[in-house]
Amino acid sequence: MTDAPTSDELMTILIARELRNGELAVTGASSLVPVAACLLAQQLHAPDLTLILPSGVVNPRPGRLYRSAADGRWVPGAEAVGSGYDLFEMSENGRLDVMFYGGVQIDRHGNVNLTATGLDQGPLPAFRGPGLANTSFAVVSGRIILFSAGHTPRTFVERVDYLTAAGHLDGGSSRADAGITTQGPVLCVTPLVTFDFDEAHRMRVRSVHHGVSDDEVVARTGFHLPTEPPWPRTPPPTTDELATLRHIVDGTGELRA
Amino acid sequence: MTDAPTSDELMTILIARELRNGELAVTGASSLVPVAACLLAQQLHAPDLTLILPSGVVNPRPGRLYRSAADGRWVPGAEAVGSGYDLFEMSENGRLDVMFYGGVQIDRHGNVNLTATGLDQGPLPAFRGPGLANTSFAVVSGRIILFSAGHTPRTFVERVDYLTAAGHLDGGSSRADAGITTQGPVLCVTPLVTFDFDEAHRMRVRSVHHGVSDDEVVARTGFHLPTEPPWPRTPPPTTDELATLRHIVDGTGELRA
Amino acid sequence: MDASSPPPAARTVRTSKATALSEAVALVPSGSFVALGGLWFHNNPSAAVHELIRQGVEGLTIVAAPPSSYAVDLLIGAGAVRTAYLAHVSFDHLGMAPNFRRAGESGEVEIIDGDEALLLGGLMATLEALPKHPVHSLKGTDLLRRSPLAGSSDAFGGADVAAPAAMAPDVCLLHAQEADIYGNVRYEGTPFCDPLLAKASHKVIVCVDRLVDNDEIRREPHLTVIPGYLVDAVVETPYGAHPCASQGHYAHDEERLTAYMAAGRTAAGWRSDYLEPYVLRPRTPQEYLAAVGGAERIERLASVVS
Amino acid sequence: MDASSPPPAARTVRTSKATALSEAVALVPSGSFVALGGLWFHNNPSAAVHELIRQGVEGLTIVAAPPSSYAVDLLIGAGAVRTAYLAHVSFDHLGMAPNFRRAGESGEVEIIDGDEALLLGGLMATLEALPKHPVHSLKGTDLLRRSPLAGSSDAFGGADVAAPAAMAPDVCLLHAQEADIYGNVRYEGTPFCDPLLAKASHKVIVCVDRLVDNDEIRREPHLTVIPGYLVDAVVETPYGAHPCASQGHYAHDEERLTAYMAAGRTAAGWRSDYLEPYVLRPRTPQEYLAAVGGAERIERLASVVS
Repeated sequence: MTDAPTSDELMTILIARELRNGELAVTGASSLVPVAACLLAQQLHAPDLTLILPSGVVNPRPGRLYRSAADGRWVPGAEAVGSGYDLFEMSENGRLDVMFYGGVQIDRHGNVNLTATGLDQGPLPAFRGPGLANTSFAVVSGRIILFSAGHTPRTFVERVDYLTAAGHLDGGSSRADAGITTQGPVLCVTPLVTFDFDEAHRMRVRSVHHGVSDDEVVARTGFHLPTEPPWPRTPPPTTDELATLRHIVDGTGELRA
Repeated sequence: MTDAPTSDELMTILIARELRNGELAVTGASSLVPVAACLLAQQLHAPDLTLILPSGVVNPRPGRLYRSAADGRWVPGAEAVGSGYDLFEMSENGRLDVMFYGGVQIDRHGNVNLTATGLDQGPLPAFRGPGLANTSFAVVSGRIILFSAGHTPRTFVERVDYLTAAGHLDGGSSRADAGITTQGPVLCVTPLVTFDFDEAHRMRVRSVHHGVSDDEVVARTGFHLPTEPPWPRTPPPTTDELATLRHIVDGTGELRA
Repeated sequence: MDASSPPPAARTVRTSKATALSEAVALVPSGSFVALGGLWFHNNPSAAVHELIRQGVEGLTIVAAPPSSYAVDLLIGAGAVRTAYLAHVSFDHLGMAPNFRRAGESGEVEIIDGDEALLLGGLMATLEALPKHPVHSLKGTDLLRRSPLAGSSDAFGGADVAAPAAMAPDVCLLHAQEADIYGNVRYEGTPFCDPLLAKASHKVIVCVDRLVDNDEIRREPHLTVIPGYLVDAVVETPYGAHPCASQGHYAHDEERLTAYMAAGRTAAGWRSDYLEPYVLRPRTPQEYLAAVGGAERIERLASVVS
Repeated sequence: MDASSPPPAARTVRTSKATALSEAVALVPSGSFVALGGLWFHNNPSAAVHELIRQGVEGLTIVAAPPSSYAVDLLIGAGAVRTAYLAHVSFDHLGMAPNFRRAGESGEVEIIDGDEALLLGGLMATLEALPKHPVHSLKGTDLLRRSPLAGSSDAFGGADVAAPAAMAPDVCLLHAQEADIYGNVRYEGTPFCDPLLAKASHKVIVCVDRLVDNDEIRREPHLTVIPGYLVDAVVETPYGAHPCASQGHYAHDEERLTAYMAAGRTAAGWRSDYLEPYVLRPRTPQEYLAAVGGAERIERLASVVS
């Protein structure tokens, strides 16, 4: 028996399963998990997936992971290095199929806040977040996969204090009504569950991970979940998925640290 | 005694004299003469002049001239190769100090036509010219140096049939009145003369080259010249200028072909 | 599972974009809007254009890099072009483009004059998903007054600011020196506007003198000018730019280009002395190569052409 | 003259832009609008920022690459910044930027939130000589509603199209790996937005780990990312990005960055445990280097830092 997957390994594998062959995927800050997921998907079922790092590096193949998605060591052995103008046009033209976002807050409609909390109490925030470099990608990318290493009522909130990246806004047709033609968030992976969205664009539990109780999910989610437990169980990582991840993608065990 | 300068050599040397140290100069199509002039000026008095070829190649140093300013052989040994977006921004932002234009027609106010003639007689032109890739550079570049290998009444006309590149428009303050803040044409070099512009922005003879009579200039110019002969003589190439051109810039004698 | 078991191999094979010339060109049906790369007679997608003409494609709308040449003139001469967005067409120091000039004087082709800023502005509008892109630099010119490309101009800073509408060609045809089978493309000369044309187009076909291994591309990632995700088909066409130049591989063929222009003095002469023997009669790039004197002759060009 | 006489030598010597750090930084008086290159903790102009702080520069307006980090946080912590146009400031996987966070919560610094598209749009407006540049991609976000950068939005396609005003910094501070004395700059990692920042700024100062010969630059013209005509001063600063990374030369110093963030838990702690010992006390980059453990330790980083 090998070691059980860590939370990061599990999330990596679950995100990898959602990526399709031929897609163009871009990652942002603090993105070890989605970067690893793209590299894993390339090994498993999506060899034609293109990964662009937030630094503009295309299809890196370093033989290991680096924790900063902007690390210069992703460059040697990559296929191309994009320019600042490439970056601008990608922020506008909708060429991207998949974008990944984490958040200080993620709300029940998949909106993301990385800017500030507590702005309702005055001009100064209670908490100042780092901000989001690529807000626009949430509007123009084909679809969004959300992820969060934390799953608490403070992270998963009813409504974000500041709407940094557009999810489904107020739910229903409000995203389309705002003139946004892309799909928006389709999935959110946490250490506890995989969320997806119902037809009213409300975040709902798609499956609960091994070792997590339905009650724990309810207790640690800060908004009302639209469906009732019991929820399906997440199909666990296969030995093949885990072996590929550990041997080919993450030889130095960054996802196990 | 060495051979007398050819017409192309003479024009090259005369243009080189007008270039200042530290300037950023860009050339267009069919630009053997201005390219050679920039390279010569770098050798003589303007080592800090930057030459950008129309292909985006920066500061080539091929050890000889190539007749096409876009020739790929200007690339090896150059200092940089610009991108398409570089090109666009340079067409807009006024970074360029000097631009060079030849023309199918050049008029008494230094306007250039490379598009078509005879458009007053109907929708189709009597003569269709090649067009001008970088029209906008005439508006945004610091100043313009005109050159023409031909000096005939058909080239030097009262008014261009199509205003492809903006010179001094209708003369006087009309260029500034059109919202153009750059200097416009300051000089025009031909095999017969060097023209400059008077305070009303009319093209006038600054000097007549060796072996050319004042009468010939009048006869071969299609517009009224604002000053009367006798005109000053063009200071001939110095032995140093000619030797530098032939030995360092144009070792294969392209300007003598 | 046993963590010490050998690593599994990749499950699926990455898809090659290497395509035969005739198949690639089938992506360009009659009536398409085609972008042509290169500049003057450097990096022209000549082999692809020869094949297009052989396949009888017609009714094209074209746009080319601001200074264009052989590929544009050839398509116009062959009667394949209905509308052309162009800034400059010539053979640079060798002279005028004969078919372009004739078509402009006869009105057979709708020539829409732009300039660098208008053409690139229209392409950039597509890249930036804007209906049009502001361009302020045409003040005082007849282009601003006469070119349909200048567009409605009041939108962004006044009546003397142009606003070319977004231009999105159906297919882009490029010639470059090297690519891998996944479409990662490198240039030895200047890429010029090829990346912009590629990004603005729905499909991209790149002809290269030489396919290289993906590992070779990965050894110098900074040299990749067009990344594979932009490319739909890669065609290995040795000498595929001829009679134009492909930097590092062969110079332009001044003798053939001069002969082209001489033949072009009349439309009939150009058809009988150029189009027939060099484009229509050879059925493949190999036969074209033989018709112009063979690879050995072309290889010598870099040293003999001034 | 005799045509066979030896060729004359060049008359004048080309001007070197190699400059001492203290002189280069004198181009940045208090109150300047400064652009800071790099991304996260890669290619930060750390040595230049250390020197700015030592010289007591203050009242700066700053803009940085969309994801910024050390250089921005350091300037803010030192009290040198009045206004900041920023998209994202963090230490990436290491965590939050302590001084930026504190300044945002206290209001000491005017932080104007943008995002990549707004910041780059503003820079591109300058490059294209436009009063503002249309950006359509912020629909539905609070940035469009709240950011002063989003600008008046009716000019180009409706109320949900932003139009950031042209942004033209006085001076741009960059760190790259190599340059020649004429300012031709090369990157081994990703240049990211450095070229855009440079082109939009009135003056450009580039710190490099290593000066190389002009002949070396000319051997690989395709690798030149910033051509010399854009650059005003080149400063050779070995390890000049430290504690940030300079690809091919040294990795980021995770130990020092972690210590920075630990010290940053309080403003007073950060001043006594970081600003004093590592920025204010060392009088030169050499003394800074000694304070952080010397070149030998930094050289080892590429292999030991995960």
